[in-house]
Amino acid sequence: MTERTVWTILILAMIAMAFSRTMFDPSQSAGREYVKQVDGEWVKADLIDRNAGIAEVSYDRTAGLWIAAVFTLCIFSFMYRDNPFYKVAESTVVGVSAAYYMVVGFWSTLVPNLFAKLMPGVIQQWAMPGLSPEIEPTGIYYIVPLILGIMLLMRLVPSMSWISLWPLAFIIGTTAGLRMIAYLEADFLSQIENSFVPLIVFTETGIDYWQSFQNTFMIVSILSCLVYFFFSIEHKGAVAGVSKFGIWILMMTFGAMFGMTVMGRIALLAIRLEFLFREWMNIRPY
Amino acid sequence: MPVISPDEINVILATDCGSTTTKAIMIEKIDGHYRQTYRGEAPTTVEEPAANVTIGVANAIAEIGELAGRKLLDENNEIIRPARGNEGCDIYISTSSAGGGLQMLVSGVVREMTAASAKRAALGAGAIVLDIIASNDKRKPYEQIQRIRELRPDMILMAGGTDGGTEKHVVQLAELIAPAKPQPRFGSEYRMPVIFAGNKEAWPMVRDTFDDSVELSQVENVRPILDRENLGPARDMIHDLFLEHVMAHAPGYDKLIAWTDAPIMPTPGAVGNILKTIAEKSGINAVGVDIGGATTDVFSVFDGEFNRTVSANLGMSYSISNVCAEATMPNILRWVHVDMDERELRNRVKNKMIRPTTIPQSLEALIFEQAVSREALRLAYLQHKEFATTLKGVQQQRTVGDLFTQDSGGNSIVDNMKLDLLVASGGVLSHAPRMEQTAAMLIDAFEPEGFTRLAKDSIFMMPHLGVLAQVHPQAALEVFERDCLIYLGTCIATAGKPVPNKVAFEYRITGDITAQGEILAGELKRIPLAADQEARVSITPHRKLDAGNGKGQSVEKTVHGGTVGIILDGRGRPLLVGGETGYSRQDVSQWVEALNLYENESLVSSK
Amino acid sequence: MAHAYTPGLKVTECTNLRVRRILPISGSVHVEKGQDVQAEDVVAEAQIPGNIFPINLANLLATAPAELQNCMKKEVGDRVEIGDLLAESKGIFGFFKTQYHSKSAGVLEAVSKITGQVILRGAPIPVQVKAYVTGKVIDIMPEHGVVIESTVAFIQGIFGIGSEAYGPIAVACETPDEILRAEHIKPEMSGCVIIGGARMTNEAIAKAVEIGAAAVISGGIDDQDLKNILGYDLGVAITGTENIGPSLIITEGFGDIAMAERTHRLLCSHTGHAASVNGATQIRAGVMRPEIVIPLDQTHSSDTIDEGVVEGILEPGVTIRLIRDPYFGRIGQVATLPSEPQVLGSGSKARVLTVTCENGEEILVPRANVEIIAD
Amino acid sequence: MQTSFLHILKAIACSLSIVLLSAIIANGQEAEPDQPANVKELIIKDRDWDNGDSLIVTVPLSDFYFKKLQDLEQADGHLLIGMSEEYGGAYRPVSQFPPNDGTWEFDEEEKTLSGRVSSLTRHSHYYFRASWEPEEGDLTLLAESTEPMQSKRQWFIGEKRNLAFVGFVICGSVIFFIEIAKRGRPLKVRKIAGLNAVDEAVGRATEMGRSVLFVPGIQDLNDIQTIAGLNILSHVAKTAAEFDADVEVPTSRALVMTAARETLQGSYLSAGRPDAYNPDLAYYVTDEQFGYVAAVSGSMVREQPAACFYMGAFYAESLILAETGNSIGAIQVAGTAEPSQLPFFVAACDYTLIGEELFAASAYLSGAPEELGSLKGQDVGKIIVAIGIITGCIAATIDQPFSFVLTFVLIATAILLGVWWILSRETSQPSLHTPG
Repeated sequence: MTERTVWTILILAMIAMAFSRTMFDPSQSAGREYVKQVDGEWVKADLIDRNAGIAEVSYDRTAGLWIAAVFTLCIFSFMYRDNPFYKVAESTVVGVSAAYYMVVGFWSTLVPNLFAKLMPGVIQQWAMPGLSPEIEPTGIYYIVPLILGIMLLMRLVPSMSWISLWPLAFIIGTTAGLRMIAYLEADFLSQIENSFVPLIVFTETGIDYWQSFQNTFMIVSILSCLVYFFFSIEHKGAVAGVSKFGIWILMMTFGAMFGMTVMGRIALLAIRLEFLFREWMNIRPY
Repeated sequence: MPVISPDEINVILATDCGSTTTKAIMIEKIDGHYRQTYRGEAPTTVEEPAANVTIGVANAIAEIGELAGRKLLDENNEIIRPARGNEGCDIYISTSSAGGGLQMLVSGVVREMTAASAKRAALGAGAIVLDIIASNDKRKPYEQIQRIRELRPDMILMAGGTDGGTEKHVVQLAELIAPAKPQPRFGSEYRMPVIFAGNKEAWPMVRDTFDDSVELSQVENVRPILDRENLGPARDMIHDLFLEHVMAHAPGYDKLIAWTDAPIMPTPGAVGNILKTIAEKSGINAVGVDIGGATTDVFSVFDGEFNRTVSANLGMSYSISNVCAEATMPNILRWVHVDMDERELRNRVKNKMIRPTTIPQSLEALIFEQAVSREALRLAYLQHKEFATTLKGVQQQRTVGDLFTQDSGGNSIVDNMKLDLLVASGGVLSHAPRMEQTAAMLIDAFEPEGFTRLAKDSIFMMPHLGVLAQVHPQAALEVFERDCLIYLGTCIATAGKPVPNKVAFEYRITGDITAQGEILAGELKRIPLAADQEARVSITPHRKLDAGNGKGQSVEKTVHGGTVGIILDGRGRPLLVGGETGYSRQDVSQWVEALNLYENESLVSSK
Repeated sequence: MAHAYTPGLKVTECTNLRVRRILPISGSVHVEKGQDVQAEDVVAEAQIPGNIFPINLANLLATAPAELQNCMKKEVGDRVEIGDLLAESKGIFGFFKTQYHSKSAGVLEAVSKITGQVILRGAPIPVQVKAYVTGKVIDIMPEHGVVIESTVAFIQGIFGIGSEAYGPIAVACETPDEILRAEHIKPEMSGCVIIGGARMTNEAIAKAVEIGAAAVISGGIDDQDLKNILGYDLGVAITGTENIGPSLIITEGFGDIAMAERTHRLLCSHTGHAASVNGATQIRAGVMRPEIVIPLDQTHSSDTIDEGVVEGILEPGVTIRLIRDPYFGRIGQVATLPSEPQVLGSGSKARVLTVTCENGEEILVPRANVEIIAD
Repeated sequence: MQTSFLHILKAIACSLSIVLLSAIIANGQEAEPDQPANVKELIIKDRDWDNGDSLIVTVPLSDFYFKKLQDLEQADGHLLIGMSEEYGGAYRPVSQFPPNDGTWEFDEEEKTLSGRVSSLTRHSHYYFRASWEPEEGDLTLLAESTEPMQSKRQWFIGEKRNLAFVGFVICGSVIFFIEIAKRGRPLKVRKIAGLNAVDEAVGRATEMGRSVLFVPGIQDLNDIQTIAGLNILSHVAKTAAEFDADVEVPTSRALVMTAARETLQGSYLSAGRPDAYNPDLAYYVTDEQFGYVAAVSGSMVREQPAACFYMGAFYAESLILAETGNSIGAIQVAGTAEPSQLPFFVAACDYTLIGEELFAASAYLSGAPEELGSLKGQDVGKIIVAIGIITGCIAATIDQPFSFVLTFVLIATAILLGVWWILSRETSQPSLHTPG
């Protein structure tokens, strides 16, 4: 009961603050989006444009700004715990994005890559005016993906759902095949080649000890990590020692990566906060 | 039952009604200490024609009475109480495993989790677990139902789900058990007791699933959360129901219950009880084994954690054939240092199975029987180790550093290196003609590491003392230490594979005896040290071997003697005998000689 | 102590045998007190509740268990046949309904709201109890069974496999020390209780299975042969449920051992008579030995025994069999019973007795290793 | 799972044969008779063993130019190859000599210089001209082709023979080990820490009456990690089916959902509980990365699964998922080959399969000969990598050709292996014999 009261007050206070900020922002830019017209297109206007008097408030963009801000706050509320605000934001994001991807999938994949190849005439009239209505000589091959696609949809018919296994198998099989070559080439051979370094680096003045150590250390690390991922031998005796060294190398790598990624995440957070403070509420420390 | 203050108890009478014999002992207070004084034995009379267990009890007590010259029974064959002069006793207690003991069916959701907890509860209470019904036991529901129907347990323990956990599975199990309408073993005179020790929130639904044909009761969950086990309430309930229902319907038990001053306990439960008490009082880790004709019980207390397993078909008479089938003949014969004909032996084993009461007459038969017992004990201990584990299903708290030692739960808590006391009981161990044989069987089967004291239960009075510990712990402890155990000595062994022909460890003994020397890999040496003697032993193992302080680190400890003395074991652990990589028959012969196991020279040398 | 209890196997020419024929669960008894019954008459019958088929209908229909009740097309207690519509989901707007047709027949016993499980119980399984021996019903336990008394020749074996069997006695081996081989078994012995002599061979058993004998009785069997017949190494002596064809009974033990002279003589004297045989053995507490029961024509006045363990008293002069190596299988008379325990070859101390063997030799054996041949 | 994979295998076989057939037909159409060049100046040949994008141009040279070009010090200009789509059209320079980019060769006897012209389009007609371009002054036409020339594609690209060799060795050893495994020879795979936790995690979920969450990554089915994840799903689901626990599989790709359902059904079937399979448990959320994460972590907080598995390709969502899982007290097992995400899983999960362990895991779990064999085959690949790296480093150190050092390394390895084998035969005997 008390908790609820506290939260109600807090939320009301936040709403009040947001509105008051919007109302009484001296620069009149908090909680609003300004636009100007350039070559018949509406684009975002900045302070200079406003001072020049060519900008005006865009109500739909302002609504967008508020939605973005409110959803950002809703998602942040998850830090406290799961709550209806989060659920609303979550469901919206999921629903909108799922629908969005469906539409994108239809317009950017199905239409240009399948229908446009198979029946360019129809598509030209209907969706893609720039398209040549002549069917390409290879266009007819696109009947194969169409058939596979239809087979995949057979899943919806319970009695014929087994048909969908075939295209699925085709996808998995071709992917595996294609990937294997790419993998062998990019990860396998080129990676091996890249680790061809002289273990002892001779220079004109003698041996470059530091570089030699670096190279040797790198090669030893690579080989010991390789031993860790060698599955045929139980980690016992000497193998255990080598793989342990490999583990340490992995751990060091992980540590470095952890740090790097955390930095990246903090940057993401900063961007979000920047959006809230600057773009939405126009709060600037300077 | 009359309440007597413990100080006034001078004469204690205890019986253990086994499936074939009823053993009675008398404990008297002599010079302020409790000592076991007389014992008697008589055939158990649960079955026809007598069909009254008290007759056998009275016979056994009468035997004591004759020996002690004390009148214990009155004209009606009732025990005279309290003791007055040369008559009667102060308290009478009893255990029972007659009629096959307490046989239970347990159920739980996940075999390795709640079902294992339920099994532990049942075994700890002294029951034989006939089967475990679990959601993941890979049997189809109808097979499970079939199984429930076939078995005729005395009692059913249902567990499953943490408190607030799964209800579906628990109710599903109830839905299997209820329609199967399990029949109790002792006829249909009473309703099958079913204990529910699972998710308390599922209880109302479980209760609705069963009808009046069973006696349903609820206790606290054996696994309230996955990270903790709570077996006490379930064990107590099993004991209560054992008395109330199962025992009360066995012939003559109503009378026996009335006689006793403490609740009758199932024999194995009582043994576990005394072992637990001893381990707690002395702060040691102990393993006890009771090898019987049909089953082998292993009890262990490690760091206060008590576990018991019953290896149902590992025994020396009824189950001897099964031991041979499970261990296989070559594995048994690897312990035999003389030539024997395998086909002949197979028939002998079967003959022992169909005539379980016979005893080995020739030395050859004894050697073979002791070889079988090594395998039976080894297999039983293996089962015990697999069962006595840490809890499974516990969330692991890890740091990044733990990544590469990703252990899962369910590791055995049995650690031979930490074992302090190994107690043997059961015919083949207790009645071995030489104590050295008992010690050798224990060491070969259990492979103790580090310093381990070996003992045997002189006349199998651990059950009696287990019940006594409930009413008079002090008396139980005194008798246990003075009369119950016969100390064989101390085994000192190193863990790890010794390098052939190299020294396994060096030893230096000071104290009541002094000695020093080296033990070679694969060597076994006995140094006599009497039961009342003590010695300080210092061991420096080879750099690849571990005597308790890590590889190559020396260990020094005070050891107690016994009828055998100190056994220095340089054979390494695990002990590999037979096959192509293990020790050869020649090595086994050397061990036999080193420990002077068998007298007959002609047999020893006829390899 | 001049005597001791030892186990012994009953081999009796004539005795009054009482057998209790009990149903596993309560049912109906078909005979009346005093009625004469034949061995294969059904004396009592019960219906064991049928097998249970649990079906997780909630999952199959993709509905919540709580809603399952509304989807059921059959009520609890209804009869369900294979292919019957058991339940149908509500679907959406009346479309996309999922149906479940029963794959087993039975009576709908329960519908669970918690687990979504539906339990079908199949048809009851009838259990019949036969009279086992030809004789007279002397007692009725209503709904549970009967006690039948009969005057019989009664022979206990030491070990057997297989369950109850009936058939006339046919002698294959004329002497007790003749090994039972395949050639001893003739096609006309089909359905008979075949009496062998010493060890029964693997081939002989195979032949007996082939011709369809009711039972084979002989002195011993080799462990390896038993393993071959069963297909596994028998671990625990609890038998009776094997299904190899004929029931097998050995009267003496494992290995090459002749059937006791007396047993063989007794069995041969009843050639052609109908016998009831039970191979079920249980060597545990509540011991059960295999037995051969041959009902006799006229009522003899003799001791009444119940089925079960027989105990005898060991006294000098009693005929015993040695049941442990190194003298396994020998027969002799108790000579003396020294009261003090003595040290055996193995080094153990045990109570012993001396035995005068049939060849006159006198040997010392532990009392535990002898068996009274009762008469 | 087994059956569905058989189907898939069959399907692959059929699809491949269809593709091959159509390729053969297509190839047959494009093969046209060779037009012999009647003008002798330039000899143009199709380059063998290529993808159909290059031709070999052989320029017959006069002694003057031949000498000039042979002696690079003296050369005061270039040999320029021009190319045009029509005869006498606009020839654009496509190649020149010197410098020699490694494709130019002299023929002393014929007095010719051959060079390669690449990046051509198949089916197009090309005309060539070879001219001398002095450093100053105009071009001198040395030779030209008068007949159009087309480049053709061969079945194999010769340059990739190394790749083919490695591919054949690895695939061959995979097949070899699969065959060995199928014959019943036990193949040992080392214990993979954390995998034994599957039973424990699923058991925990069962006992606590909660579900098991399985996230197969956020990539589509064309990512090999997703497939490995689904393989592990089949084992997790089988365990769950045996325990009768629910496995929830939210996916971020429609195809993955389909495959996950297929996998689940197969697992429930092989666990003997087809009636417990509920297709609704594998569902599609959204393709949007963070939308997906929001939905999954939301449902985690609400439904509190007791066990969470993350097996597949993960990116920024790894920490969010793993932390949410940790906060609700679930046993978590993760596995990914994305190096950047491993640290987060390591930090927040109970057990983590690192990199290739993810792929090894499914083989280890199933013990199926196909998977074990392929794991063993991959180990052969790792040996090749190790030998290759060692050889390469030695070659780089002593500055000798790779193949030369390789010979020595291989011989040394063979000798060492042989010695080890002989020694191990003498000292070690078969392990303790336990018949029966």
